[in-house]
Amino acid sequence: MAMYSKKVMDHFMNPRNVGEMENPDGVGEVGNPKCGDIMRMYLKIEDNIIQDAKFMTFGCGAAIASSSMATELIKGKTLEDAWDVSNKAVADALEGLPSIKMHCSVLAEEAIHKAINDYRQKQNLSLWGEKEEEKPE
Amino acid sequence: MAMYSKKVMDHFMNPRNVGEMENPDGVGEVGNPKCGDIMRMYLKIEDNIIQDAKFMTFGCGAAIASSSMATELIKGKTLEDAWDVSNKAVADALEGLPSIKMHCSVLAEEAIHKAINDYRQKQNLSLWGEKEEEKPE
Amino acid sequence: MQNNEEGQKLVYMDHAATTYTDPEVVNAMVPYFTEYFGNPSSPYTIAKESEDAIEKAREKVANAINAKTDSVFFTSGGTESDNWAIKGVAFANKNKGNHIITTAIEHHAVLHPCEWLEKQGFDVTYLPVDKYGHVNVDDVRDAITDQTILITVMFANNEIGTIEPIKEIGKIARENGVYFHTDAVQAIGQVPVDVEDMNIDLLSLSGHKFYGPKGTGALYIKKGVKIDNFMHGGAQEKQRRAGTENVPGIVGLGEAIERVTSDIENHAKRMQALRDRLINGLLEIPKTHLCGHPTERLPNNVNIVFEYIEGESILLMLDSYSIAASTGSACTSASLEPSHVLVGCGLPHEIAHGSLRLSLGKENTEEDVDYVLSVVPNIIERLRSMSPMATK
Amino acid sequence: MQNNEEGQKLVYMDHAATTYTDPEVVNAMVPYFTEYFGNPSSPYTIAKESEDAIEKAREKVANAINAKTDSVFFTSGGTESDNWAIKGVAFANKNKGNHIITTAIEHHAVLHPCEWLEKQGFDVTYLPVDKYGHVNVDDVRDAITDQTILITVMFANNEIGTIEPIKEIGKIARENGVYFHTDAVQAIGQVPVDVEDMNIDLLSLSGHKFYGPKGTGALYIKKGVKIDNFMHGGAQEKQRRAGTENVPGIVGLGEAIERVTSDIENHAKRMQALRDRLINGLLEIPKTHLCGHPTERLPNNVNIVFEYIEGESILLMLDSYSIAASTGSACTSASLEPSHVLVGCGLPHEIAHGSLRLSLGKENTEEDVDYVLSVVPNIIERLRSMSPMATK
Ligand SMILES: Cc1ncc(COP(=O)(O)O)c(C=O)c1O
Ligand SMILES: Cc1ncc(COP(=O)(O)O)c(C=O)c1O
Repeated sequence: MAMYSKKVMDHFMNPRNVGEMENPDGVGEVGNPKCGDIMRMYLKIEDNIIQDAKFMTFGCGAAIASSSMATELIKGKTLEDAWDVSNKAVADALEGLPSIKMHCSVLAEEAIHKAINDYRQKQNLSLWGEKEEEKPE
Repeated sequence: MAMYSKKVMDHFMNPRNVGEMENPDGVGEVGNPKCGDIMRMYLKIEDNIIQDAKFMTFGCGAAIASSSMATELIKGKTLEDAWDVSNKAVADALEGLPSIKMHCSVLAEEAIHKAINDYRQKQNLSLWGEKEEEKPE
Repeated sequence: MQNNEEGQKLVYMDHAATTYTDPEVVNAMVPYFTEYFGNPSSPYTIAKESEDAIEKAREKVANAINAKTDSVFFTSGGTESDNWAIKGVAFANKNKGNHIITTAIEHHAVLHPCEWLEKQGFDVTYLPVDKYGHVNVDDVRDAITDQTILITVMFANNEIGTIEPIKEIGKIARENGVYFHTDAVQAIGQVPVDVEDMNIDLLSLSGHKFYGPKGTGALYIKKGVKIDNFMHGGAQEKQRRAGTENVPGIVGLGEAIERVTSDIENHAKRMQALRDRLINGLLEIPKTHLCGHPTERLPNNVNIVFEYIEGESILLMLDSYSIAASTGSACTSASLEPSHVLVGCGLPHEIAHGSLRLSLGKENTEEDVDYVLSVVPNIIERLRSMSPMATK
Repeated sequence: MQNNEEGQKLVYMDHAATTYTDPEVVNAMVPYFTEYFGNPSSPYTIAKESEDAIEKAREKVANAINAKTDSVFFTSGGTESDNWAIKGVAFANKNKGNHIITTAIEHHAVLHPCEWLEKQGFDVTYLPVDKYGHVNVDDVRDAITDQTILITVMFANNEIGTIEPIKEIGKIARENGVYFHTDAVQAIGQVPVDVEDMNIDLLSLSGHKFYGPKGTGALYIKKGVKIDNFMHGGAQEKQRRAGTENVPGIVGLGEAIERVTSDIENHAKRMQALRDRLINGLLEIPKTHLCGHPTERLPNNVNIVFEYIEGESILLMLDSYSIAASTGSACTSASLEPSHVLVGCGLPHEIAHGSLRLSLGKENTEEDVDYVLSVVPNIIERLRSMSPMATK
């Protein structure tokens, strides 16, 4: 069980971009308190580019680290590129997650998608669809 | 399993009265090679007194020690007293036997009885009957 | 005990998970690895040392629980003892009945054998517990049918520390001619255990919960109890438990149980003082609740839930302060379900995830407690400041 | 190793019963008792040491038998491995069939689980063996029915050392879609074992037979084999074998198996030379026979029967010369029956009682062998001189 990479521990102990955001342009919340994790992601978007991202997370070390890493990965990206940040990309950037914790990175991907679509909805843009899940190896 | 008293080991390693006897007055053989023990006991009897006793035994340490001790106990005794040497007396004289080895002392008692009755038969005397077995505690 | 990289002494408060093996226990074991290594079943001299050592250890275990020496059988741990007791009684008595009574908050080493037996045609009643984790004695009585062959109720719960009414349950079992097993894995060394006085027919214990070695345990089987073997094979343990005896382990188990039960009252008093200091300090943090019974609990058990946050992240932060503890959160279980014990006590899932168990041991001091109390509030605040639930 | 009271060095030739634990193995274990004592299931730092140590040991066991690492599960010994394999496969596959094939000369850790399963409604075929202890491969094939779910045949016999045709039996099992388990407790460290090449689905091993600690073992389970758990409880060993891991024991097992398999060819060659010197020397005594196969036998196994005398008394006399050995005589078994293995090979009871097993180990030397050869003839003569059978 003592299983996290140094990178995970770093992002857990010193999470980047944690906190509420005033007047976000998009918000996405995923997860379920019954299952022990909720992730809420806030985006500040200008010219189709993610200027700022913040998160609030209830969950385990992997959930917090995934939130932190995901916000880092999407900052400065276009919405299209941010949408393409996969759970695997988050996990890889964290130098891996234990297999029973991979769902935390999935939550992060879903939270990004939800926040982007929240923004698109507010802008009266069409919602983007989920791509096929990558099959686990 | 490493279980024998010093006395048993002494009578096993240095058995008393072992060997064949020329022209014995009584011989008793008990046991069964299939079960791993045979005890043969020889008596030299004069004036109703056991002048000499010898044994030959195929069996475990307890069987050999019981044979040795039994011959020691009956030497010099009247036939009546020898008959009364119980398996418990043999075991006690050996400072105890492990419970799964008590049957060896029973064999010794039976061998004495058989040898005495062999003598009595040869003398055309009535055979003595087995007394009730002492109940094991 | 170790210091971590920064030189902070490890404050280990997870004794309910496992203890270190007492160095003096290890010393007692070592000669049986290399010197007195004989197989106790052998008839030669060096094997006698092993055999004698096992019998001495058996006496020590028997003394610790007020049992007859020949009613104690060595196993590979608490799990094996539980499996043996439950499956062994079930299979041996299936002609008499197929019903087993247990509780919803047993250790998995009891629950999973019961569930497996259900697949083999047995019926199991899982009694509920109240919010403190107590099973109701009347519920036990009412659950008995003419098919009931076994009642198994743990002595003390491993997560919340609640001590069950063992003696009363044992009395009911005896009145109804039903065997009574108790998993006392957490109780040994914490509270007095007396199989005679408490009407216990079978009792499980595990060495590594009281400074003995891992992979050692024992099952007490009252004379006359009808029970199948579980480990079938050689003639060891009077033909009741096969397998070459783990001589060093058994020696360690005996040594450890003797030490831990020899001064149990004073030990318990000391633990209880530390426990209550911890509980009171932690309950000053807002939105925080004690799990388990406030007084009828193991003297070394603290279990607190913190609303809005999740247990594993508490543990990781504690670890960074060199504090070792445990949680009932799903995130540390392979099942991804929060602790069945906390849920069994009626805690909602989202709150059950925020549990923290601190289980004390003999090397813990008041300084350790104060150190923990100086660290936890900050951790809770930090995690709550990240939690969307705290601010909703 | 010890000297006895008279200063005679102990000549230990009962390695098939148990070995001492290698002092270097003990050294490897010790830190896991007191320092890295964490419960491997815990998420904090000190538990990581335990977890890593277990996975390293798992790799070593896997390497030793050419298995995938994740197919190795730690147990409390050979007996548990055998029980798990046999009962686990039986219960998991009872919808497919209820028939098990084994041999008459298996260890009790295989035979007694089979007999217990018969009481639960399973059918077991106990195949006979020839006078060398070999099971006939055609007999195995012929015994298979559409109900057969498991074949279990030992790799090498613990009493007579005969090595069974494992690869061929494995092939037959595979051709017929039946699982194949082998009890390799005596083979590990003596002969090369390769689960892939030998078509083995399940394999049992036990640490204390190769200088590892008692109370440790492993079961190899090929991926995909349908098998119930035996030890039900916590989520350890990927939820396949419950119970807090015996970390020091597992470390010792891994260390020992690595050492003993690293130079197996040379070790076997050396043992075989000593073995044959012993056998040839002993066979010079009249009315004496070799048990087991002359060449297809474990390199460290000597088993001789001496007519007219009984084994326990041979052992006691050997003990007085500081020689430790073993026998298949009834007098050293709790059952009061002579060895089922010797009887299974066709020896009459009265001769089976006179067996002597000498099993060699790495510390044995040519001097030891010559010492034994100098002592045994006198012992045999002395005992025969007391035997009514010898003179009849
Ligand atoms: C209450 C209880 N029962 C059984 C067990 C199982 O004991 P072990 O892991 O030693 O097999 C434990 C601990 O893990 C426990 O706390
Ligand atoms: C062939 C064989 N199988 C199984 C066992 C049982 O192993 P353990 O006693 O370590 O449980 C033994 C040894 O006792 C053995 O020789």
